[in-house]
Formats: sequence, C-alpha cells, structure tokens
Amino acid sequence: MARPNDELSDDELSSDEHAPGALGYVLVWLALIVLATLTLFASRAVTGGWGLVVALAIAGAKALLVLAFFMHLAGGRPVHRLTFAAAMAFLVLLILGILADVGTRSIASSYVDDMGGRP
Amino acid sequence: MTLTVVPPEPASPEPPPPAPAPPLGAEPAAVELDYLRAEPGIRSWLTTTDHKRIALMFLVAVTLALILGGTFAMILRTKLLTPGPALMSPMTYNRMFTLHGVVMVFMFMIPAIPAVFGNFCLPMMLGAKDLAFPRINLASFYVYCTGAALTLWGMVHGGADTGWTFYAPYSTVSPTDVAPVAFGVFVLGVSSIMTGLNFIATTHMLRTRGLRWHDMPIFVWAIYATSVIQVIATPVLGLAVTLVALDHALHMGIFDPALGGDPVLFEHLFWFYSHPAVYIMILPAMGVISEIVPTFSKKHQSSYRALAYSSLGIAFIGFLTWGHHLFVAGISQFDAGVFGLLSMFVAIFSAIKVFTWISTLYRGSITFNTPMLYFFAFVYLFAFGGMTGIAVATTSLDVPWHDTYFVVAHFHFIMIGGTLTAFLGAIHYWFPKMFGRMYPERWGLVSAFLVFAGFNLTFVPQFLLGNAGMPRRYYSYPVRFHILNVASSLGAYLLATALILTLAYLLISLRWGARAPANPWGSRGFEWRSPSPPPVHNFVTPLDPTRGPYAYDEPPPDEVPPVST
Amino acid sequence: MNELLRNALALPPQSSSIAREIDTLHYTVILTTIAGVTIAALVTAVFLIRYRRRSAAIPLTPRVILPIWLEVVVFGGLLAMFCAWWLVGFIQYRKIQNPPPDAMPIYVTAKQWMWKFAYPSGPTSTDVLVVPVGRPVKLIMTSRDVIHSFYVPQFRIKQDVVPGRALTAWFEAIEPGTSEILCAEYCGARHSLMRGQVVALTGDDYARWLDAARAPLVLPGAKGDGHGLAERGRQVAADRGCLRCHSLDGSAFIGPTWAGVFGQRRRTADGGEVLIDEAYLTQSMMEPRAVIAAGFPAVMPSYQGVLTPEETSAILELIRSLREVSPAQVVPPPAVPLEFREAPAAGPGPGRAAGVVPGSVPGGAR
Amino acid sequence: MTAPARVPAVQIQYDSLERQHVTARLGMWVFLSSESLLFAGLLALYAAYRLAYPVEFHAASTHANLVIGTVNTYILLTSSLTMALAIHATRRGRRRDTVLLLVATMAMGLTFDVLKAVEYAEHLAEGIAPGGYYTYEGLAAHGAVLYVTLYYLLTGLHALHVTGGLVMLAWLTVRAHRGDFTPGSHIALELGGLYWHLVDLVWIFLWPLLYLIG
Ligand code: HEA
Ligand code: HEA
Ligand code: HEC
Ligand code: CUA
Ligand SMILES: [Cu+2]
Repeated sequence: MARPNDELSDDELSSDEHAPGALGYVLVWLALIVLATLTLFASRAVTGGWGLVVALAIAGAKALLVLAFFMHLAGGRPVHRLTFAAAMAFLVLLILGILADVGTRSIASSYVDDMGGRP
Repeated sequence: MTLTVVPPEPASPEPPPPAPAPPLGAEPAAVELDYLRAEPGIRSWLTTTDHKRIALMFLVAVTLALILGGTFAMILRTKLLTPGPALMSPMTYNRMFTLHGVVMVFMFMIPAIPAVFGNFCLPMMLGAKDLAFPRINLASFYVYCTGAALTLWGMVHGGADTGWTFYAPYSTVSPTDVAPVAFGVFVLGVSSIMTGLNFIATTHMLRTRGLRWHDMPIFVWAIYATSVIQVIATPVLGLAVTLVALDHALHMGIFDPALGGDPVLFEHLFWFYSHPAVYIMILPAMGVISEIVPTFSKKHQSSYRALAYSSLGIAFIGFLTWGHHLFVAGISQFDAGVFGLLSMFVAIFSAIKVFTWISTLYRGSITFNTPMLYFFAFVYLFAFGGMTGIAVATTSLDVPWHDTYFVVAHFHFIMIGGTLTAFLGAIHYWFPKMFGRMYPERWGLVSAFLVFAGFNLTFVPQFLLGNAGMPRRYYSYPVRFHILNVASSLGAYLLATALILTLAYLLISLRWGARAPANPWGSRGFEWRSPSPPPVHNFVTPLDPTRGPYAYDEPPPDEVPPVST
Repeated sequence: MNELLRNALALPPQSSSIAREIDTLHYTVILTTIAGVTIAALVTAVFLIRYRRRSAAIPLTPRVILPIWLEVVVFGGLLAMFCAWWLVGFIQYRKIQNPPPDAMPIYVTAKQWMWKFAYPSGPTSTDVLVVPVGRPVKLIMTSRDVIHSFYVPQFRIKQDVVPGRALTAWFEAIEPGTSEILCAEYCGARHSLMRGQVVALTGDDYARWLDAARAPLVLPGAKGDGHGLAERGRQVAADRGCLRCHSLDGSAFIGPTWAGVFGQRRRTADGGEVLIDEAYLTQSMMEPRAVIAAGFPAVMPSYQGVLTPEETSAILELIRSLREVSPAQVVPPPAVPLEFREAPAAGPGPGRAAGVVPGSVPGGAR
Repeated sequence: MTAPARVPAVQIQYDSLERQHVTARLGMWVFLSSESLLFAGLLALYAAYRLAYPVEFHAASTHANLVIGTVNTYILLTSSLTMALAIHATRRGRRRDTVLLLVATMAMGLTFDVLKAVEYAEHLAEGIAPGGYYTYEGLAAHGAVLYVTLYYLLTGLHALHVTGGLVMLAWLTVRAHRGDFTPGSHIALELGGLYWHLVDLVWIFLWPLLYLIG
C-alpha cells in the first residue's frame, strides 16, 4: 500500500522525477543494444530448453532496464512499482495456471495415446 | 393503489425546508445549489463531469438493463412452465438465455454498484470534490452506452446463442451472429476498466487531508479491491471474446482442434476473467452491507481490519480459483485438485465478513429500516449461496452438479440474493442523499419481504432440480422435472411483481417523497456530513475525518445536525 | 437414512458403484450448509430483536473487539472443515476420473445432436448404450463437432466430450435397468434433445445381446445416415481420385486399403503405432505427411482445403462402414453400420427413436 | 488523460498542479498494467501451445524473417532512447530538441510499422496466413499453424499499439512545437513516453519468443 497522501513528500510531488540524465539514457540504451545482440548469439549457442530460459532471462534484464530508467520506476513512487509488479504477478499466474493444466495432460492432437487399448 | 408516504422512523421532526432554499444542514454561508439543480438542462447533464450526475446516469442505464434482463428471465420462466416445445422455438430460447446472461452480467451487475454507488459515494467518502479523472468518468459512461448499443444491436440482428460463456468451438461455428455481441462485451469491458482505473487513482491520491487508509469507510476498500480486479482481469476477457469474434468472422482457428488447437484453453482465458468477475459483482455489495450495518445498528464495526483486508484477500485469492469451473471440462486432475483447494481458501474471507457483520449487531442499537431487512436477506441468501459454492467447489460433487440447475441456483442466490439485494439496500440507503427525498418506509419493508419470498420460491426449487439432474440451457426437459419448474416460474412472477412495486414507489417518491434531512439515519458516515442532496462540490465545509465513519462510541461530530430527540 | 435424504433432496436413484459415496459427501456438505446458515440467520434475527433500539435517542454504543483467539478458532475451524471436504472430494474425484484397469472400453462419438457408441467387438448403436451389470465400463469419448457433455444423473458421472481429444469416463452399473443420458454442455439448437439411455443388463442377457448384435447386420437400415453418407463417400473417393491409390476391397495399391482398417492400429514409419480413428483419418487426409504408414511411400498429397468438410465426413463414414470388411473379402455393397431400432417405446426425445434391445426387457423389469 | 490546456489549470478536486500530475502518472501506470494483461492472454496461449508443439513451433519459427525482426528490435530500442531524451530536453527547456527527438521517434516507429507490413506481405504471399487461410506447403499445418496464428495475433496487437503510439506522438509533437510543454509542466509528454516505452517492453519479449526459438 502506498503511504497516505499527506505523507507524500514535496520531493515526490515535484514533477521532476529522479531521472538519469542524458548520458544515463544513452548508457542504458547501449546496454540494451548489447543485450539484444547477446540474445541473438545466445539463441545460436544455447538450444533446447535452456535456450528459452536464457532468452527470457535476457529479455527480463532488458525489460528491467527500460522500466527502471526509461520509465523512471527506479526513482519514482513505490506505488508505481507495486502496481506494475502486481500486473506482472497476475500475468505470470495466468500462464502458470494454464501450464499447470496443459503440462499435466495431453493436448488436442497427442490424444492418440489415450485411445490405447482398443482391440 | 394509494400510496401513503410514511416519514422514516428516525427522521427528524423538523419541517422540510422550503423548496429552492439551501438544503437542510447547509451552513448559512452556502448559497451553492445542490448538484441536481445547479445547472439545469439536458445538455449540462449529458456533458457533466460531476461524479454524482454520472452516477445517476449510470443508475438509469443499469436499471433499464435490469428491466431488460428481467424481461428475458420472465420469458425464460414462462417457457419453462411447459416441459415440451411451447411459446417459441428452441433457438429463440437459446438466444434468450444468452442475452439474459450477457445483459445481467455485463450491463447490469458489473457496473451496478461500482458505477452507481461507487461513483456517487467514493469521492464523498474520501472528502474529495470529484474523482481523479472526471472526463474519463464521463467517457466511461458513453463507452458503456456504446457497448450496450452494440450488444443490443447484435441482439436484434440475430442474437448470439452461445450462453454468456461463449465457449469455443461452438461460439466459432454458431449459426447466429456472435461477433457484435462479443464485441459489445469487449466495449463494456473497456468501460469497466476506465471506472476501475479512476477509483484506484482517486483512492490513492484524493483522500482529504488527514484521512489515512485505515480511516476510510469499508465501502471504499471494497470498491478499491473491485477496481483492482476490473483493471487486471478485464483485458483478458476482452482478448478472449475478441478471439472468438475473429474466429467466428474470419476462421482464425486458434481454438480449433482440426488445426491442433485446444478449446479448453478458451475456457481457461474466459474464467481467468469471469471468476474474478463474480467478485467484481459481490465485493461492492459487501461494501454496501458494511455501511448499512453500522449505520442502522449504531455501532462500530466489530473488526475494521478484517473487513478491509478480507476484501483485498478475496480480490487476490479470487484470481487463483478459476479452474473450479472446469472440473469436468477435461483439465488435468492435478489442476482440478489445486483449483479446488484454493477455492476453499477464498471462502474464508467471505465467512469473515459475514461473521463480522453479525457480531457488529451485538450490543448495538438497531432500527429496522428497509435496508436492514435487505441486510437480513443478504446474510441468509449470500451465506447459503456461498456455501453451495463451496459444495460445487468440492471436486467430486461438482461432477454431477456441473451445468445443472444446481449451479444456476447457486449463482442466482449470490447474484440476486447477494448483489441485487445489496443493490436494493443501497438504493434505499442512499436514496435520501442522492435525491433529497425519503422513500416510503412501509412500502419498502413490504416489498423487501416480497422480494425475499419470491426469490426463495424461484430458486430453492432450482437446487432440487439440479440435484434431480436437470441440465441448464434446456429448452425442453423430461416431464419428471415439471412440478419444480412450475414452482420456480411462479416464484419468478412474485419476484418480478415485488421489483416492479419497488421501482414504482421509488419513482413516485422522487417527486412526492418527504424532504430528506442531511442525515436521516443518524449515520456517522462521511457522505452524510453534507446536505441532501449534496452541493456540486460535495461538501459545504471541508470534510474533517478526525471523527471516523463508525465512531458510534463517541458523540457525533458537530457538522451533523442533531437527529431525533 | 440414505433413502430419506435422497428423496428429500430429490436425488435420482443410485445406480452406479460410486453413487452412494458421492451422495454421502453430498449429504454431509448440504446438511452442514443448511445447519450453519440457519444458525447464522437465527443469530442475526436474535440480535436484531434483542438489540433493537428502545429509546428515541441514539445512545452511544460500546466498541466490541472480538478476541483474536475466537477468530482464529472459528475461521481456522471452518477452513479445516472445507479442506476436509476438499480432501474427501478430491479422492473421490480421482476415483471417478481414473477407470479401473480391467474396465471394458466402449467408444463414444458425440455429434450434434446424438450419441454414437461403438463396442470393441464390433457393433455400434446410436443413443442407446448397452452395458453389463457389475462390470466397470470405460467410455472413450470424442466429439465430431462442438463440446458436448456426457451426463448420467443416476450414475453421478459427467464428462465433457471435447473435439480433438479422447476423454474418458467410467462407471459400473450395480443393477439392471435403464438410466437417462443427458447432454450437459450447450451445443446448439437441439441441445436439450440430445438425450439417450443406458441399458444395464445382467451378464447372461448382455452376452445374448452381444450375440444378436454381432449377427449379420440386417436391421432396417434406411434410417441411419451412415448408409447414404457412405455411398456419398464412395462417390467422392472416385471423383477425387482417392481410388487411384486406395482400394475398398482389401488389396494394397500405392496406399493402404480402406477395408477393415477402421478401429485397427496402424504401424507408422517411425516405428510407432497409431489408432485408426476419425481424427487419424482426417489428419491423414489433411496432412498426410504428419504420420506415414509403415511400408508405404510418403506420396499422398494433402487435401486440406480441397475436400469440403461434408466430403471429408462422407469419406470417414465410408471407411468406417468398411470396418467389418476383412481385407480378404471383396464386398460391394458396404456393410451398413449396425443400428438397433425397434419399437420407439418411451423415446428419450421427440423425433428420435429410443433403442430397445433384442433379447431382453430393458427398464429394470427383473 | 487530464490534458492540461496551454496554461495548465488545476482541476477543482486537486489542491495543486503537482498532485494532479502525480495522480495522472499513477493513472497511467494503472492503465499500463491493464494493457499488459491484454497481452497476457495471448502469451498464455503461446506458452500452452509451445509446450504442446515444441518441434512444430521451432520449425515454424525458422520461417520468420529474423533480419526484419532483429532490425525492428534495434529500431524500437533506439526509439525508446529518443523518446526519453525528448522528455529530458523538455526538462531542460530545449523546445527545438524536443520536437526533433519526437520526430525521430516517430520516424523510427513508422519504419517499424513499414517493415512489419513488408514482413506480413512476404508471409502472406507464401501462404503463411493465420488459421484457416494457411496454405503453405513447406510446413505441415498441424501445430505450426498455431504458431503462425499466434505470430499474427501477437505482432498484430503490438503493431496496433505502435500505430496508436504514432498518432499520440504526432499530437505530442504538435503540442511541443506550440510550446505547451514547460520544464515544470509536461505531463502529457511524460505519459506519452511511458506508453511508448511499454510498446518497446512488449516487443522485447515478443522478439525472442517469436523469432529466436532455439
Ligand atoms: C456474485 C457472483 C458469485 C460469487 C460471489 C460466487 C462465489 C463462489 N462460487 Fe460461484 N458462480 C457464479 C457466481 C458467483 N459465485 C456464477 C455466475 C457461476 C456460473 C457460471 C456459469 O457457468 O454460467 C458460478 C459457478 C461456480 C462454480 C462452477 C460450478 C459448475 O459450473 O460446475 C463453482 C465451483 O467451484 C463456484 C464456486 C464458488 C465459490 C467457492 C464461491 C465462494 O466465493 C463463496 C464464498 C462464500 C461463502 C462460503 C459464504 C460465507 C460462509 C459462511 C457464512 C459460513 C457459513 C457457516 C457455516 C457452514 C458454519 N461457483
Ligand atoms: C445479475 C445477474 C442475474 C440476475 C439478476 C438474474 C435474474 C433472474 N434470472 Fe438469471 N441468469 C444469469 C444472471 C442473472 N439472472 C446468468 C449469468 C445466467 C446464465 C446464462 C447462460 O446460461 O448463459 C442466468 C440464467 C438463468 C436461467 C437458466 C436458463 C437456462 O439455463 O436455460 C433462469 C431460469 O430460470 C434464470 C432466471 C432468472 C430469474 C427468474 C431472474 C429474476 O430474478 C429476474 C427478476 C427481475 C426482473 C423481473 C426485472 C424487474 C426489475 C425492475 C422492475 C427494476 C427494479 C429496479 C429498481 C428498484 C432500481 N436465469
Ligand atoms: C498418389 C497416391 C494417393 C492418392 C491420390 C491418395 N492417397 Fe491416401 N495415401 C497414399 C499413401 C501412399 C498412403 C500411405 C502413406 C501415408 O500414411 O501417408 C496414404 C494414406 C492415406 C490414409 C491413411 C490410411 C491408413 O490406413 O493409414 C488415408 C485416410 C488416405 N490416404 C485418404 C485419402 C483420400 C481421402 C484421398 C482422396 C481424396 C487419397 N488418400 C488420395 C497415397 C494416395
Ligand atoms: Cu450436446 Cu448439448
Ligand atoms: Cu468461480
């Protein structure tokens, strides 16, 4: 929960959020470009299940950079972080809930297995 | 019919103030007109950004939706008087229950309490002059109207027959015109998101100076929790119905088994929204009850924090139980077990609320007005409906019950017995504040009793029908179900009569009701510290929240004119 | 006690082996609900009366804080009770969902708006399912169009039937007699008429029925849509050139014959095995390369978008109708799928005949 | 959003312009949260189908145009930078820079859309179309067509957002040019920036999921 409004500091109310400054932005951008390129190579080098993990990990890192610096979550109000984190939590929940089903049963076409035993 | 307008028991004996004069309770300094009369003319209403006026426009809209959906229900029940074919073709019947479900859920129930009473009361309960984004608020009304118009157009233009659940693959191949109705639901969802967004921002940012989270009325907590669900879950519904509409129109085939797709995934997406959506429908109702109980028992909530946090608990855990609609749909047993168990947890929060209200009565000083009768009906019907929810959440019991009238009875118990009852309670409770008039108490009590009786006669037989094995969405049914169906239909007519009666006396008292004082119930609630009806900017003097909305153990704050001597 | 409660709650007879225990849980849950809710409502009523305002003035009321231990005990207790229900329910659910290994399989195909049953030993029937008493029966179900739901109230079982999947349900009838089958998932205009019957026969009767059913198929065939459709399939196969590679009489050309293959298992080129059923056959037509039959070249073109759904089903019906043809026999005309039709008796729905079974008196007459 | 007029006015319910801006920002974050859940449904479908058809998904993804996908990734990342810098320039009171940077952002967004359209056209010509329209012979339809449909749905929904973002950027550019934004008050620009970054954020995930299936 956010703090009650009356505790909002002047700092938080000022429209100038803690922004990284021009150089900061460029550095973040560089990092993003490097990470993107890294994904490209990683997708060649790491295959199989780990490929997805690596790809998602790098994408997650990039997303954090964008969120933290371009979107000012780092210096912004905690309630912004909370809001977006909650959304992400539910997004993951939706995916997990569905995977918990699909991963433990057969999906459409693989059903031939179930048909076993017919004379 | 002669209508006697009875002044409310605890109403102040002071004579009603002369018509255009500043309403009772206003400081002499206030020459501000009340919000109803401030700017006359249709145009000023249609372009208003005043949350109170928008709330009234929503009230009109959802009442029309209720009447429309109720008309469909009456047609359904009339058909079901006969086991065999009668009155209409099967397809007409199928369209009828679909539209009944869609209209009732998306056009009535979801906006009913938040967009009407939330809109009206939330800023007042926070001591704010308006919502954070008044224009988004107005836009959300027009988006609602657009969505409703689309749905209605789709209805005239063939009407969908898929049930309100739009299950693929039937919805993608149905001979009826599914797309406009699905798209209408999408647009209605956008409106719901806009409302929720506004409430969240308002609650965070516009609490009056000194009003801390833990001083807010419980209703605000409930609306806040509802808004979280609206904002998070609704987009997923929007996506799911869009996919169905796309598939119906263009054969996208994302759920088509012929292409390797899995229709059960649609059901997952649908219920990821629609289970939390049932809490969109019930949480605000619980909020209303949490206001009514302390007001009429003149007692502090037994456990403020339990009520406040259980709303959040329901909102969050409510997201984890959607699979309980799919126990026999072909999900894995593992998934069924997990969702079944989590469904049991969500019930605890509801139970906490019920017990807290009951214990609030303890050692109170209770007056038995119409809202209180609705509260009593609510406790009984919601607890029963909720417990039957637990029953169907018990995995093995849901196997025979799924998609039978038992489920129909379960959700009507909660949605009518719970939400509609609370809606009616709310309208009686806040009627004086909204319109500056009193409703006739005696008529209120009588019709509340009739609603309760008619309701039970309608839906108790449906539990038995479900036990006996009558599936829902059945145009014709085996004769052995006949008697119970007739009972249910008769009950429905009684219920409809009671509701029409309610509407009638409320409409009459809009014009001829006794003038309402600022605080006819002697409530400590914040919204009652302003005149009835409130001025455009809600308060004559800024709200002072130091004396809380439930502080019945302390003398009343000064602003409230003394009530009943 | 059981009977009393069953009647009071309007539950149908308990005709399967699991019905009784499910009902016991049902009674427990519902009686607790009624008791709990009644107590809650009574307490509310008592408070409303006991603490009603007696004076005109509003008195100050005390702030009552519930002791925390009370809340913990009450809500902890409730939660424990709910979890216990869940546990019992889930154990039962596992039982309902997992057929015993020795269960007798019967294949169920749902389509708008009828139920088709195919027995391991060959016969098929529409809307009437004949089963032996005292032997677990496993239904392997799929749908040809939309989702349906196989519901037999007397057995307390229900299972959605999803196109593209084979979902199972099982039951063991405990006494001879008939029970109603209802479709419980909305599936279009005649959803409410998609009903059927389960006829449970004792072991002897069942054996006699099977014999009769396996006997030469000479039943009044004009009704079944299988015949006309299979004929149509023959036409389509000729028109579309299928017969250039496939035979209807058991001889292997370029591709495998269609005679006597339905319901069999096909060895695949990658060493696996698949069951030849509607889904596999459809797949073979639409994406022949997905599964290659062992011993045959991967030459068949895809007919995706070429064959209309109607033509596809005609061919399916043709291949199904050839199931009885042993690859040695040469048989025109094709065998008609068996359908038992006699006096429509108490039909489950207007317009459709209920099956009555040769050699037995259905309806629990014994 | 509560678009401030040329001379920003405090709305009646706020005690200060600052509070109004902070509220608008919170509202935007709530909106963005809601927006990302719109993609959640499709991502969940993607996860389920990829779990069911790993091989088909891999095979189908090799038909995606990796070059365009990658170029578009770099473009969007860079446009996020120019967007951030545009706001930075406003804070420093450099109006001309703001306008130039916004125009650059728009140009990149437009390029993204154009490239996307080229990619679509290429696929459609080959018969790699969604759902029932899929006619491509090089790849068995079963399973793979789900990848293709999801590809269109995900990138299509994203492209819609890019396009919406472009309209919004155009409007912001006009306003920036008019001089509506001052170092102390430029909330509309800020909110627009947040939205644009979200579009970037979504693509950051779509790119590896659709183009780089290992
Ligand atoms: C406002 C709407 C609303 C609400 C609040 C609920 C609340 C609940 N619902 Fe319901 N439900 C619906 C609306 C709602 N439902 C609808 C519309 C459908 C059908 C959809 C369709 O298919 O068309 C449905 C269907 C439905 C199903 C699927 C049935 C089926 O199709 O097979 C299930 C299964 O678990 C379920 C469970 C629950 C549970 C566990 C709760 C819980 O949240 C209930 C918790 C409340 C309580 C438990 C009461 C409080 C407890 C007490 C006061 C204690 C009593 C005292 C003692 C016992 C001592 N619901
Ligand atoms: C909010 C939700 C809501 C409400 C209030 C109702 C209200 C009623 N419902 Fe409905 N119902 C659903 C939601 C709701 N229903 C849903 C979601 C379904 C599932 C659909 C599906 O299968 O897809 C369903 C299905 C459903 C069925 C099953 C159909 C079938 O499966 O074949 C039946 C059958 O009896 C039924 C009956 C009724 C009746 C008699 C009422 C009555 O209570 C109606 C009484 C109301 C009136 C007669 C209107 C009068 C009102 C006024 C005059 C205004 C008063 C206004 C003020 C005081 C401000 N409903
Ligand atoms: C060019 C020759 C050719 C033509 C024409 C052809 N098929 Fe085939 N078909 C084959 C071959 C070879 C196989 C076995 C290899 C395989 O499984 O793909 C086969 C397999 C099948 C199977 C799987 C049967 C089994 O028992 O495994 C079906 C069903 C089928 N074809 C249907 C059709 C239909 C329907 C048509 C016409 C509309 C058709 N075929 C036209 C060559 C052909
Ligand atoms: Cu088949 Cu309903
Ligand atoms: Cu639910």
